[in-house]
This record gives sequence, structure tokens and C-alpha cells, in this order.
Amino acid sequence: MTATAIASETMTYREALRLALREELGRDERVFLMGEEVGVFDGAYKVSAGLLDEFGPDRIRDTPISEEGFVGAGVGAAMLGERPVVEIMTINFLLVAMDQVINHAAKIGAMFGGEVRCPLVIRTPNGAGNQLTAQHSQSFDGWFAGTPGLKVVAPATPADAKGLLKAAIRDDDPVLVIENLRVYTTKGEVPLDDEHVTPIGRANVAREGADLTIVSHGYATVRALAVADRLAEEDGVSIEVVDLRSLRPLDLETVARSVTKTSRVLCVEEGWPSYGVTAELCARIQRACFDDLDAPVERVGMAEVPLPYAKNLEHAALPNEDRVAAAVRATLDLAPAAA
Amino acid sequence: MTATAIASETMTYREALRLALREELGRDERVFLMGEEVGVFDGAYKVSAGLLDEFGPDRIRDTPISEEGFVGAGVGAAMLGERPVVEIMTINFLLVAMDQVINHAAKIGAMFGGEVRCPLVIRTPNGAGNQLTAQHSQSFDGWFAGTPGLKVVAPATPADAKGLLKAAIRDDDPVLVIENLRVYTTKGEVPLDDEHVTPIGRANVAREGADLTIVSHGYATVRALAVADRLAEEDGVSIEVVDLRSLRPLDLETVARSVTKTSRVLCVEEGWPSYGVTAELCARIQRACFDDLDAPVERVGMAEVPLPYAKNLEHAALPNEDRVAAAVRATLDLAPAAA
Amino acid sequence: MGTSAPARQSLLSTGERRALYEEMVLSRVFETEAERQYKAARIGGYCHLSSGQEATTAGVVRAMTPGDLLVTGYRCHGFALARGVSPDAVMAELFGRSEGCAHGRGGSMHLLDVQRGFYGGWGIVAGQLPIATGLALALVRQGRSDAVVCELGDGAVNMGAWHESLNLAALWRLPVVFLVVNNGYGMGTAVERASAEPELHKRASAYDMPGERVDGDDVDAVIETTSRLLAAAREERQPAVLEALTYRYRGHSVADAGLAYRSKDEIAERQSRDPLVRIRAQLLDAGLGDDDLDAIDREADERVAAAVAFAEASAEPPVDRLAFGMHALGSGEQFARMRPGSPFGEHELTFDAGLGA
Amino acid sequence: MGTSAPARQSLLSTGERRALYEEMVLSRVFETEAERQYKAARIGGYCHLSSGQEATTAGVVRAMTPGDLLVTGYRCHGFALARGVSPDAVMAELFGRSEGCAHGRGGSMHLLDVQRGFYGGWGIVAGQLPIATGLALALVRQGRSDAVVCELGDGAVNMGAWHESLNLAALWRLPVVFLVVNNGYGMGTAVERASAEPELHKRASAYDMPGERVDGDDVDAVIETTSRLLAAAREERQPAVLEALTYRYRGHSVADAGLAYRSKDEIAERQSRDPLVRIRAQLLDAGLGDDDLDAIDREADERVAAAVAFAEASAEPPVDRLAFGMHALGSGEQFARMRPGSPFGEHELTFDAGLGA
Ligand SMILES: Cc1ncc(C[n+]2csc(CCOP(=O)(O)OP(=O)(O)O)c2C)c(N)n1
Ligand SMILES: Cc1ncc(C[n+]2csc(CCOP(=O)(O)OP(=O)(O)O)c2C)c(N)n1
Ligand SMILES: [Mg+2]
Ligand SMILES: [Mg+2]
Repeated sequence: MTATAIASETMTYREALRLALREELGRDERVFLMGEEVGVFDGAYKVSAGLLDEFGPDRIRDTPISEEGFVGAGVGAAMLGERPVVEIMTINFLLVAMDQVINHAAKIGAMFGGEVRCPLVIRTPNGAGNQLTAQHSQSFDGWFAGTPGLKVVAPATPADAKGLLKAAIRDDDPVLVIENLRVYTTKGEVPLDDEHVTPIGRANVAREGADLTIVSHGYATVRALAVADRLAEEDGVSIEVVDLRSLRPLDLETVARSVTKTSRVLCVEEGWPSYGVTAELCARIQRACFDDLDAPVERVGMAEVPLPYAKNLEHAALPNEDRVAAAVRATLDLAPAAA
Repeated sequence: MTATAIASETMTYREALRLALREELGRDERVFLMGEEVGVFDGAYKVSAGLLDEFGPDRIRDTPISEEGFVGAGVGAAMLGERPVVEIMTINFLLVAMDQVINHAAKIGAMFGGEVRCPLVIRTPNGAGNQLTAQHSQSFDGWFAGTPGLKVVAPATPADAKGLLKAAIRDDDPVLVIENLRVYTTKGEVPLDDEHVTPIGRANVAREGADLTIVSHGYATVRALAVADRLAEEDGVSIEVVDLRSLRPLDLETVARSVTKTSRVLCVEEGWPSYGVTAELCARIQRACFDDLDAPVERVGMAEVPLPYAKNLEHAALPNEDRVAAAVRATLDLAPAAA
Repeated sequence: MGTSAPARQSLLSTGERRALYEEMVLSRVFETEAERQYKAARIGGYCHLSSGQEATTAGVVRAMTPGDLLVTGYRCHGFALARGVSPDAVMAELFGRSEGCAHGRGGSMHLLDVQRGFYGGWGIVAGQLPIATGLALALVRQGRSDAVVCELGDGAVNMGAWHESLNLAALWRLPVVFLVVNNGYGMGTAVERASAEPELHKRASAYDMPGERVDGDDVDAVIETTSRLLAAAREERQPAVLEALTYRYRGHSVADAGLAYRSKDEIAERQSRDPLVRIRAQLLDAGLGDDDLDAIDREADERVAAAVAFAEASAEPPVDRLAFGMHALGSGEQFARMRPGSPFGEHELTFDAGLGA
Repeated sequence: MGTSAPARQSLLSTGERRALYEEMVLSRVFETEAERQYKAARIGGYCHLSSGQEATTAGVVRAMTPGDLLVTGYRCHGFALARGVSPDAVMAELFGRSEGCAHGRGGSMHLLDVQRGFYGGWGIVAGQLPIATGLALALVRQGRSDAVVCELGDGAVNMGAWHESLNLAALWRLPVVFLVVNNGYGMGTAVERASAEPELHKRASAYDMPGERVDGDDVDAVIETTSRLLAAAREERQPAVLEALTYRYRGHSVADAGLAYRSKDEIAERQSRDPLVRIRAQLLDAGLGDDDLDAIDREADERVAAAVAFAEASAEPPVDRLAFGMHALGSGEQFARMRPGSPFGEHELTFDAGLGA
């Protein structure tokens, strides 16, 4: 922390989200949090711990297990000018509320000719936990990012967790904030300035490098940075990591600038790559950087199976650091001649 | 129809689906059709017209408006060895049943260690009709194709409509058959042989050509073929059209063979291209054919907006023939030098 | 039949009843014309008519105060007109023109007018219920003493969204009246073939919520019952279910002949009890003359003809505003860096078309 | 309390009651050990215990015939054991081993044994209800006179899937009994804070379906009521709701201390009425000696210790069978042409790993 920097503090990703909620709840009466176990239980993953005592049951509203019902209630409340933040315990459960998110929230602005808006925020973690198995270890990020009318962000660091959640709450459109089960406990410096807002639609070069670019979001960025450090040591390669932060809009300008520099790129995601986020990245990068690429755009994600329970199978199926490192090496091995 | 060919008949896509249903209902007692208005009403789009009289209300089962309930009922019945064919009036309504399709049907085989299977078929049309507007004009093809545990097919011709629906019904895994609102009335030759089954996972070179490959599925293939004929005439270019037929599994071998020959490729889909089916095609083609491409893999789809009602806006937003033709020309214009 | 009897002596003055007649006739004439225009291919999409249901539509809306909110399904022409949206704006919307109430973006199913508290016009069966619940929650949070009327059909009561919404509304005591317009069929499916409890209002008990059934063709009964339930919603935050029994004369949509699943006799029998005829008779009893009433009918014809002329004259929405309204002002800035590598033609079609830039 | 009184004179012989005691003790001991193993990090994922609910679990399964089918939520250890799945296969599954009942792919939430008619162990709240409805539909289509028991929790009755499933079951007269295990809480949410109608069995009336409530800690009452409802399901295709009132001693899952939303006193009070103590007292009354019963307890300890040993000895599932079971035999052929351009490492991880090739 340099002398000129704004006061900041080291905290977990979870605490950074809580800080953002507390600041926005305090700033704007229209903001309220709604979801299963967000109050009395302090949140299934403790993001909202303590907020019930501070803001009361009207603003920290426990719901029945009825995702379709209370996501839709968020949509309706937002249409009347409220600023609901709906917590979905994990993204897997958003599948029972898809109709409200895709057929309703995402349609309102355009379908009604701009006559009414829907400033709704939905927060939910994606990805694998610790052997949570097939029904509880998914990432549907690309489905939402591919839906016109929605905005989708996925912070990878505590600072961005605070900044992007605040940006989402202040945005006048429906925004999905994708968190991650494993990232909650990661730590980092977080600005205490209550105007610390990370703009939507801006990627971040999380690590500078010259030989290859890794493009990722959310927890995959944490993995990417670890692999970059490891390969710098083991292979002496210099990897640049572009953390997308936003999936819709997508900041391809920043990605393309990096790829133009490194000529090689690996896209990493927690979810299944086929028809996933990394598919879109490959599609845009090969078009934007066709003349710059020395090798095909590569990608790594979760093995294309419903995630198995057994620890060894789960580890093998996830985009673990060994798999990411192997993909980096393979991408670097391809002689430019081949291109 | 050549002398050696099996007896075939010209019929609409809708009639071909009905023929497949009739044949399979007759062949296997375990097969039954279930959905809204499939019986007394003859089907919202008349695919099942007449089948109620022929097979009775137990096998042509009208349901309440409860997609989550009866899709799940199909899952359960399939687990006990039945062969349910569930009709969803349009793919937009599948959003209320996503949990049963993605969190349940797709998980059964792997999550239960192969102890039980789910031979379920879901049939539903995607795409735009005639000014049906934002909530009724969508295509979520890639969402399902990106879900391990599912198989997804999308016939573009009456012959494949019959062949792929029969293949889906006979398959031991859950299969989504994606039809299309506009393709129902298209006509074509359909083999009458009741063993006419189109294998899942095999694309079809629907038109041979040398200058550029269009890769598409469903109704987009109908558009692609029309554009190919038109540009052959207007510009004297030779376009090859690869009709995917299956989205999961995806027959990249056939696609790559064509691209290797033409060196230029345009992917077309009815839905939104970002994070869509064409994104996955771009990702795989650029990797499989990196050294063969003279231009980036291009794509065209529905404009990235909730489809507006007004006729002129709807036309502009859809991947109409003018937009596809313009994309073909732009892709051909790019000098190989540029690559 | 378990319907509550019409109010002993009507709450309506003759003038009010006359005004209701005007509304009901206007709705009937408007939709008859809409069907004609649809068949002339000047209206597209689905077009769901409510001919026969006018007493329910007009009566319910009459019981609402200006501050109350309205949400409906896709069969919403009558509700929009009853709530005071001009026939011009509605017809222009059906024609897909800029001066339509949704600027040509929504069409028949997605009418709205937020100034009049009409929050749409929704097309997914029962999808509007959670939204209505949320509007009611917002009313409470904002300290308003208004209520929400949420229209749905008899087919919608079998959707999960019905269950989740009613439970939330009852649990949180939200001011919303769920109006079940029971016209006997969901497309071709009779109520008894869809609902295990065909007396739909009884389902309210599963949420410890009052549920009532009313003859939806008796405008006095509709107004009386709706007023009572809305008052309880406004004053005690008591949500409720109101089932109105009525009948749809035309097919499910203009594309459906409506004869595969019901008999011509059944339709004729219902038409013989046409709510328009009923109220017209009441007005004659009240001393109005046939000429008065014929004049009202003529005015409706003229009003609708004028609406068609207005719609024809209204401009098509400009194609370069394809994405108009999709995102809030300022969003263009957020999307500015998305262009590299975009699908062919995407810029022209979307990014340059009203991303609130 | 509106619970049906225990059957006047019990239907159970002392031998049968003794067998039930064995089952209940085995379940309790098994789960106590599972918690220990979880804390020793040899079991992962979520681990939901049913300690305190044994009378409901054992009683309901006892009322089932071999041909009946069982579907449950994720809190399913006790149901698997009661249905006769060996503790070895269950513990091996919790350990994620090849000899687990789901070959290590499912874990605690996804136990099953189709030979015993147990169709899983599901993790999405209420997701198992539509599936149970479909199993019942299949029973009818196959002309079988068996029935389905579908377990769910008190929190699941607020999901749309509950509503759609019960309506379908009633409308189509499907042989299924929906067993609502009301243990007072859904995670930290008390029933009254989640359901507008806290007497959950009453919700059955919305489907014109019988609904009953029973003291879930009274094993005789559970068996009597379940038997009656299952008989009606088998013989008259009459679906029903059975609400069993019981209590969960431990937290929602092993990760939850279970004290943030309820008092220590409340837990102690319930434990003072432990169903295991109750049935043990009944057996003593019936003439069994403490030594007999202590022997049963010891056998349970040994059986569970043996299960742990079995699980430890069982092999981990081979990583090269990552996709085992995902697709039916012959699917490898269908996927053979998907490889070009596949994501890095995909072949090794998926295509070569049990696509039924
Ligand atoms: C979730 C969903 N499923 C199916 C449809 C197709 N659909 C449109 S209207 C309708 C019938 C609705 O009937 P009802 O609720 O009685 O309303 P009514 O048309 O009689 O006014 C159906 C099945 C839909 N729009 N949404
Ligand atoms: C659709 C859905 N939403 C949320 C969850 C997370 N969750 C798992 S169990 C549970 C509580 C369920 O309580 P109850 O139905 O009473 O069953 P119990 O745990 O008491 O046996 C919740 C909210 C889920 N699994 N599925
Ligand atoms: Mg109806
Ligand atoms: Mg519970």
C-alpha cells in the first residue's frame, strides 16, 4: 500500500462482498437483499453475516425455497424502482428460475420499448466446491452472458468483488454477479472508499507477460495467476493474464491488445468449455487477431462430464493447475511455422 | 427418385415427424407422447394431428400447463424403462423446465454410476415465427448442446426429421430434438422405410462447393442452401453447405474436411451468435483447421436483441438471406494474403 | 353454482353503467376489427381476443383506483383499453408502429402503460405472477396503500409460478388480488382436464388466503367482489384469489377456429347470455333509449376506425434503432470495447442501435 | 396436535418391533460414524444426517412392499439402509469408492439401489417430485399394482415442482404417496417462516387429494398410516400426502452447528423424546431384556465398523473412467467424430473414459 493510495484493507472476497452490500444498503433506501437463509442463518456461505441485525428483516429478507417466485418478485420490485439484490445459494438453483431471468428480466427494456427498466441484481456462486457432485458443481456463465438484455460480471478478486457488486447495484439494468464457491475465502487488498466502483465492461490485465496470454474470469483467474508464477519459475516463460471481470459486455479490446502482443492464447474457465465462455473467446479472438496468432486459440475447462463425487475423479475433472500448465506448454510448443 | 432408391414420398417436415411418431408408437409399446395440446387439439403446430384417434389418450397424453412437472414425469417414466416423447410447445417454455432437463435428466447416467438410464426424448421448435416477439422467438440450442449427459439433434429436412426423431426415440440416453417454427411447412422426399434412422453424430454435406463452406443446423441450413444457389447465380461462387444435424455430439470431422477443402467458412444459426452454437464452431474449426484457413471463421445469427415485434425490425434482426449473403461475400473478399 | 350473487342493489348509477357499456362495446368492436386486420396481414404474431369476457375486464378495472397496478397475461387488449390506454396507441402497437404503447416492440401480447399503472402484457403462462408479487412488495416498501391486480387464465393455475407466488404473497401479506379469468379452456384443454381441483378459487386455501368465485359475466357482481377484495388488500394487506367465470367466444388466438374442443351449441348457448346484451338490457330498463345505445355503438365504430387510421399513419420503428430500450442510458460506454471479433454485421445491427449510448 | 393417534393396539409383533429397533439403531450409529469420518476428511461434499428422524424413516419403509418404489431428497442414508442397501455399499459411496452403491460417482446425496426399487437420492429441493410422479405413471402403464413413496422436506413444499407434481398425480390418479418429513426447519428457516399454511398436509386439498399428519416419532402410527395410504395408492390409484412430524438433532449438514436458528433447550427437549428411547422402552415392556438390546447396539457398532473397513479397502474409481455411465453403450461411436478441435486434454479426460464405446 503506497502512501498515495486510498486507504485499503486486506480482507476475504466474502468480506468484500459484505462491505459492498453494507455500503449500498446504507447509501440507498431502495436497496434490499432477498434470498434463502440470508438473514437468520447469516447466509449459506456467510456473505450476509450480521446484516440482518444492522438493517432488519425488511431489508435482509429471508425467503422460502422458491427461487422462481422470489427472483420474479425481484423483477417486479425493480420495475417499480426498488433496487433488489437477490441471492441464489448456488448457480445450480438458478435453473428453476430461468424463466424469470431470461424470459422476463432480460426482456423488459427492449420488449416494452424502453418504457420501463429492471434494475435487478442477482448474486450467485458458480463452480465446484469440495465434492459437491453433479447437481451442485456447475457454471452456466455463458448462458447468461449470451442473453441480450442482461449484463454479467464475475469478479476474481476481493477488490473487484466489492467494485463490481457496487457497480451492479447502481446499474439501471439487470445484472448477474457470478461469484464462486472456492473464491470466497481468498484474500486481497480492498479499497475502503465507498465510491470504489469497478466499471462494467472493463477487463483487467492482472499480470503482464510476453510469451502467452491466459484469458479467464472468476476463480479460473486465480488458477491462471498461480500457473503463471509456477511456469515463470519452472520454464522461465512469461505469461500475461487477462481477467475478463465482465462477460457481457465483453472487453475484447483489452484481450486483443494482449494477444497481439503475445501471439499465443489460452482461455480457461471453471465450467464446460464446449458451447461455453471460452468458445466465445476463441470465436472473437480468432477473428480479431487472425493475423497475429502463432497458434490456434486453446482452451481448458471442466472435463465434459457431470462432475463425479469421488475426490480423485473430481480433481481430474476440474481445470486444475496441472491441466492448465500442460495446456500452456502445449500451446507454446507449437512452432510459429505451423501457423 | 432413382430406381434403386427405397420408396419415398414428398411430404412436409411436420408430416415426416408425424410419420416417425406413428411408426415408433406402432413398433414399441413403451413409446408414448406427452405434452400440452398434443391430443384433442392435434398439437399446437399439428405435428401429432390424428394420433390421438389412432393410439388413444394413454399414449397421446394431453397435459396441464406444467412443463416442469411433465418433463420430470418423462424423466421418471424413462428411468423405469418407458420411452416417453415429451413435446414442448416451443423451446421458450423449456425455461420453466430447465431444472429437470439439466439437473436431472442429464445427470442420471453418470451421477448414479451407470446403474440407471434415462431414455427420454424432448421435442420442441426453436426460432422466430411471424412476429411472435421477444418471449417467443428464441433458440437456446447451445445451452443444451453444452450439457454433458444430453444428446442434441436438429433436423433441417423432412427426411432427417423422420430419421433423427426415430434415432432419438431408439436411443438409450436423453435426447433433445430441436425443430423450428418455420421449417415445419418445408417439403422434401422422405423414405417410407420404417427402418429409416439417421445416425446421431453425423453431419451431412447438403451441398457441394469449392469456394466457401457454410456450417449450419435446422432452419439456418434452409437459408444457407437458398443463399448458396443465389450466389452461384449472382456471383458465380461455389458454396458447400454442411448441415450439422447433431449438435451434441458434433461431427467436426465432416466440418473440418470441408473447411480444409474450401479454406473459408461461415457459420450461421437462428439464435444469438454470442456464446451460441456458432461460437463453438468457430472455436473448434480454428483449432482443427488453423493452417488451412485463408480467412477468420465468420458467423451470422440473430441480432443481439430481444426480437422486436414490428415486421421490419424482426426481418432486420433475423439472419435473413441478405445478411447471410453479405457475410459470404465479405468472407470471400478477404485476400488470402491477409491470413 | 358457487358464485356469489350479484350485489342486492347495484352500486352503479345509470351514468356509470352507461360508461361501462361504452367500455365493453369499445373492447368488442376493437377486437373484431383487430381480427379483421390480422386476417388482412396488417397485424402479425399471436392475437388473443377476449370477446365474451368484457364484463370481467371492464368490471375489474372499474374497481381499481388510479394508484392501483395492473399486470396481465397476453390476452390484454380489453384491459389496456379499460385502463384508459387510447385505442390509437393499442392499434398502433398491433400494427408494430412507433406510436404504439410499446413503440412497436411488444405487439398484442405486450401492451403496457406505466403512467396508468399497467405493467404489461406478458406471454409466458403464469410468468406475470411472481412479477405482480414483486410489484406488491414494492408498494409495501414504498409505504403506498395501493394494490396490484394480477390477471391470469384458468390454465395458469397449474404452473409452479402460481404456487410460489401465492405462498409469498400470503406469507408476506402483500396487497395483490390474483384474478383468475376462468373462460373454461386453456387453448383446447377444458379446466377439468387440467386442474385436479376444478373449483380454482378453492386453491387459495393452500395459502390460508381467501378465494372467491364470481359470475364474470355479471358486471355488478364483478365490481362488488373486486372492490371488496381490493379494499382488503389496500387496507389490511390481505392478498386474495378471485375466480371470474366467463367464456371466450373466439378461438384461443385468431389462428384457432376454436371448434376442435367445444361444440357450436356450447358457443351459441354462451353467446345467448352475452354480457353486452345483459348490460344493454339493464340500461334500457334504466330508461335509456335504443337510439342512445346505438349511438354508443356507432361512436365505438368510429373510434376504432380512427384508431386504424392512426396506426396506418404512424411510422414504422427505424431499423437503426433495433436495440432501442434494451439497455439504460450510459450502457453504450460499457459495450464500447465489445466490438473486436463480433459476429458479422453485429455493429450495424446492435451496437449502433440504441444501447443507451 | 392434529396428528392421528397411534394405532389402538399395535400391528407389530415383538419380533417385528425388535427388527425395527435394529434398523433404527443401525441408522443412528451409521450416521454418527459418518459425521466422524466427515470431520476426519474421509468423506466430502455435503453430508446430511437424519438422527432423530429414524422412526419416520424405518416406519415408512417398513410399510412398503418389495415392489414399491422409493425416491428421496439428499437426506437419504437412513432410507437406503432401511430399504436394505448394505452399510458397506453406503459407506463406500460416502468414501467415494468403486464399490459404493453409485460406484463413487454420487456420494451422500445420491445413493440408490434400483434392485431394491430405490431410485435415488436427489439434491435439488423438490426436483425428485416430478420424477416420482413419472415413476408412478410408468407403474400404471406397465400394469403393476405397486406404488411410489416420494420423500421430501418441509422446505420443499414451497417449490413450484410440488404444485405441478401433486396436480399431475391427482389428475391422472397415479399411485404415489408424497411423504413430507417435517422436521421443523429447512436449513435455518422454521416452517412458519416459509409456508403460509404451516399445516403442510392441508395443502393436499388444493388437488382434491387426501392429506394426513402423523407423529413421525411414533413408529406404530407411521407404519399404520403409511400402510393405509400405500394400500389406497396400490388398489385405487389414490395419491396422497403424508406429513410426518419429527425433528433433526444435528445441523442441516455436518457443516452446520444447527444452533443459530433454534435453542439448545429445544433440541434437548426433543432428544428427551428420542424415538430410539421410545421403542427401546416398548421392547422392554414386551419382555426383552436390556442385555438383548445392548447386544443389538453392539452389533450395530460392529456392522458400521465393518462398513468403514469395507469402504477403506474399496478401490478409488479409476480416473480413466471419468465419464463412466454418462452415456449408454454404443454412444462412443456417435461421439467418435467430435474430437477435431476439442478443448485441450478433452480426449484423455472424456472421450476415452466410458462413453459406452
Ligand atoms: C409456460 C408456457 N407454456 C405454454 C405456453 C403456450 N400457451 C400460451 S396460452 C396457453 C393457454 C393458456 O390458457 P389460460 O391460462 O386458460 O388463458 P386463456 O388463453 O384462456 O386466456 C398456452 C398453453 C406459454 N405461453 N407458456
Ligand atoms: C432448488 C434448491 N434451492 C436451494 C437448495 C439448497 N438447499 C439444500 S437443502 C435446503 C433446505 C431444505 O429443507 P427441507 O426441505 O426442510 O429438508 P431437510 O433439509 O429439513 O431434510 C436448501 C435450501 C437446493 N438444494 N435446491
Ligand atoms: Mg382459459
Ligand atoms: Mg426440514
